[in-house]
Amino acid sequence: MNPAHEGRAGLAAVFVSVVQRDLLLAVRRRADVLTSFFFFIIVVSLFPLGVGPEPNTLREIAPGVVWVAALLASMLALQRLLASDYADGTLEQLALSAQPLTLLVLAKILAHWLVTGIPLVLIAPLLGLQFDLPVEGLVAMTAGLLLGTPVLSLVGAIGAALTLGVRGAGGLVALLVLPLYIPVLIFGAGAVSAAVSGQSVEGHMSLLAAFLLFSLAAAPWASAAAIRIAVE
Amino acid sequence: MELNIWRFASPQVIYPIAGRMVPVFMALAALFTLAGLYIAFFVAPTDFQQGESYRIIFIHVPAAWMSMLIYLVMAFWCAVGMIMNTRLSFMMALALAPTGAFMTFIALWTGALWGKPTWGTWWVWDARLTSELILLFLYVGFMSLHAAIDDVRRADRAAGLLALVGVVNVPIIYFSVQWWNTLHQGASVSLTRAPSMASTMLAGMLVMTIAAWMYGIAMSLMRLRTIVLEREADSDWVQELFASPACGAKA
Amino acid sequence: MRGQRRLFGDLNFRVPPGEALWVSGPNGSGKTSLLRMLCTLLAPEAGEVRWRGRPVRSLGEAYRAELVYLGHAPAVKDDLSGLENLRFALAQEGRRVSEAALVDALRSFGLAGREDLPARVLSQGQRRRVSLARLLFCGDRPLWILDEPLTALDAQAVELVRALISGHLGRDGLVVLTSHQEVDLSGVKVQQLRMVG
Amino acid sequence: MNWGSAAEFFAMGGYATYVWGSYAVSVLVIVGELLLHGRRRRTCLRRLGRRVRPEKNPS
Repeated sequence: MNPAHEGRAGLAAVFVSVVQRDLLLAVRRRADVLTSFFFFIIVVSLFPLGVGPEPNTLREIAPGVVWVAALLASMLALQRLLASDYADGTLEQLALSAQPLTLLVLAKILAHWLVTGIPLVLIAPLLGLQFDLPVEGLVAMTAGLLLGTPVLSLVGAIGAALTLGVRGAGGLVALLVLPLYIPVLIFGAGAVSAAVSGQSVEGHMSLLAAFLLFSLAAAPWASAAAIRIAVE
Repeated sequence: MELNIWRFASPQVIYPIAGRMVPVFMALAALFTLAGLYIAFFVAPTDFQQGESYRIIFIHVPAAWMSMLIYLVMAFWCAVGMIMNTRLSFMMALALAPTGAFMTFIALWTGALWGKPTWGTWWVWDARLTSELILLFLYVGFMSLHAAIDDVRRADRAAGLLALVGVVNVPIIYFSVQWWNTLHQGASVSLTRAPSMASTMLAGMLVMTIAAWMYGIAMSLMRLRTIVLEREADSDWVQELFASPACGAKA
Repeated sequence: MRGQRRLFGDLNFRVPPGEALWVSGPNGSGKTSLLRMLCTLLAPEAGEVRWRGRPVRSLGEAYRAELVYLGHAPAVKDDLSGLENLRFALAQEGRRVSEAALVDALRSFGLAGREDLPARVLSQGQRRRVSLARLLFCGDRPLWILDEPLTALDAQAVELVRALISGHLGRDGLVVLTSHQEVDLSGVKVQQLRMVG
Repeated sequence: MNWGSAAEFFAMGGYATYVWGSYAVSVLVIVGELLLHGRRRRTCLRRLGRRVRPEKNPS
């Protein structure tokens, strides 16, 4: 049966196989996953040492610190997303698949988010306690990160794809991608400080959700275009 | 008719044309700058609230507008380049980027120099200034990505795609910063919402803006010609141009 | 075009079904770029590639569903075993293949007993055989584009690849390949395209 | 005319450092950009000259 005519069933099967393969690769390379995870924890724990243990100031800076650390940690892990596939030639096979590259890139981004985004979301409340954040603050932070980290992976994928095979790609991705993270940072951290001061986080969460939907629609397409340019 | 449009898209045709346009636009830029400065310093009255320090507006606002406009034009040329696959459009975008970045740099410095007397601090986290800073990062990102990729064809299209992604994000970033600014500082007085704009002030600013446009066009066309020479170095029309004993002095 | 240099120009050829196209020429003459152009990885500066008379640019995924491309890089992940690499490569084409069939394929390519070793420890030749094993399952894809399939292969593997290619051509398939040494496909018409440096 | 004397003009109502500072920065940046471009163009022309000369008049 010629794969082109399998249509939807084919697409779903290929999508799942790409996610499976990336998750298997992540398991085989646990060290990479743990480094970005511990990087997040270490960066967050450094701030009290720099700013002083005074709970009031810590509570004040907690949202910003946790969110900036999440931004940096997810960006650190971006290299893994496409760089090794580009090097060993599997990325061009992906570009030659009968299924739309945009959706296969989405599969890779989903796997990347499961491996790097989810751990950040799970550990964030614990770190929030380090900063003496009240419960509402922790809830808002976790919810914000749950909506925000996929955006970090999605937009980060564009940066990773643009800098494939380029020397000094690590620093370059940061330069390209961090400005695009700013809206997520503003509303993510804003949500936590709003929750702590008792205001409603309704607005922040809906905006984060809007960013998520927008990047879900636009980022995979842009990453696929960037991959086609890189693989040329 | 179709052929003639494509004729313009070739670097070889654009090179002499741009060569003739550059002096014209440079002269216009100088003219408008002189006129603008005259209005700015000798016609516009002293501002009852800010005294003389507001005169920085005559360079700050045109530079800020110019930095935003150039980014949009740059993204436009990148889009044309990606769709029509014409190398010249990418060269145009590349010629614009440095001028845009310099304009952003001017806007930031003049903004800080204006903030000090008006608000007592060198850096004001005003929404517009903050967005200007982020715009500078986008410019620097565009230029470094292009410089980091060796293969020129790929560098053009990768940087072009980044410019398109950037131009889509600029309004989102501006909106978020605007919202963030009003939240944290309460009703902050926006830096450039100058007090009642006397007509002469407005005139001065518009003339300076036109001067900035002229300068932007002249500068980017000049850089375009250099980029064309660098890229078409081993093509035969460049060889002829520089084969003459005068060795291209007149070219 | 590669970088600033024009690699080749005014190239015109047609490959009817059941025939092979052998692209030969010195290194850097653009053989690989030509193959990448044929499979839509690289866009030609001018001119176009046609499949069944229609430009591939407009066919898009439909065309890619009908071709197999094996490039210079063997497209094998170091952290996965030969078996897993083959399974995922085929899954990516939407093929469900039993473990037994995978093991047979790897064994016929002389990788018996090494199916579960991480590809990291395999030699370049063994890695290439893992990617070539895919061809055993791609009979239903008419167009095979193979970039130097015979490099780093021992006599027995070369023989197997040769048989695979002739079999594919016999079923009215199409093969475009680059190779430094002469490829004698007994009784099959081979067009040769010599690329000048 | 706003200014009584040249000195008053340069004092700029006490904001001299800020106003003249801004204009100085702008002039510096523009002149800098022109110089930078000039240098880039000269190196390009020199390289072109070298590339053409040896072929044209082989010694």
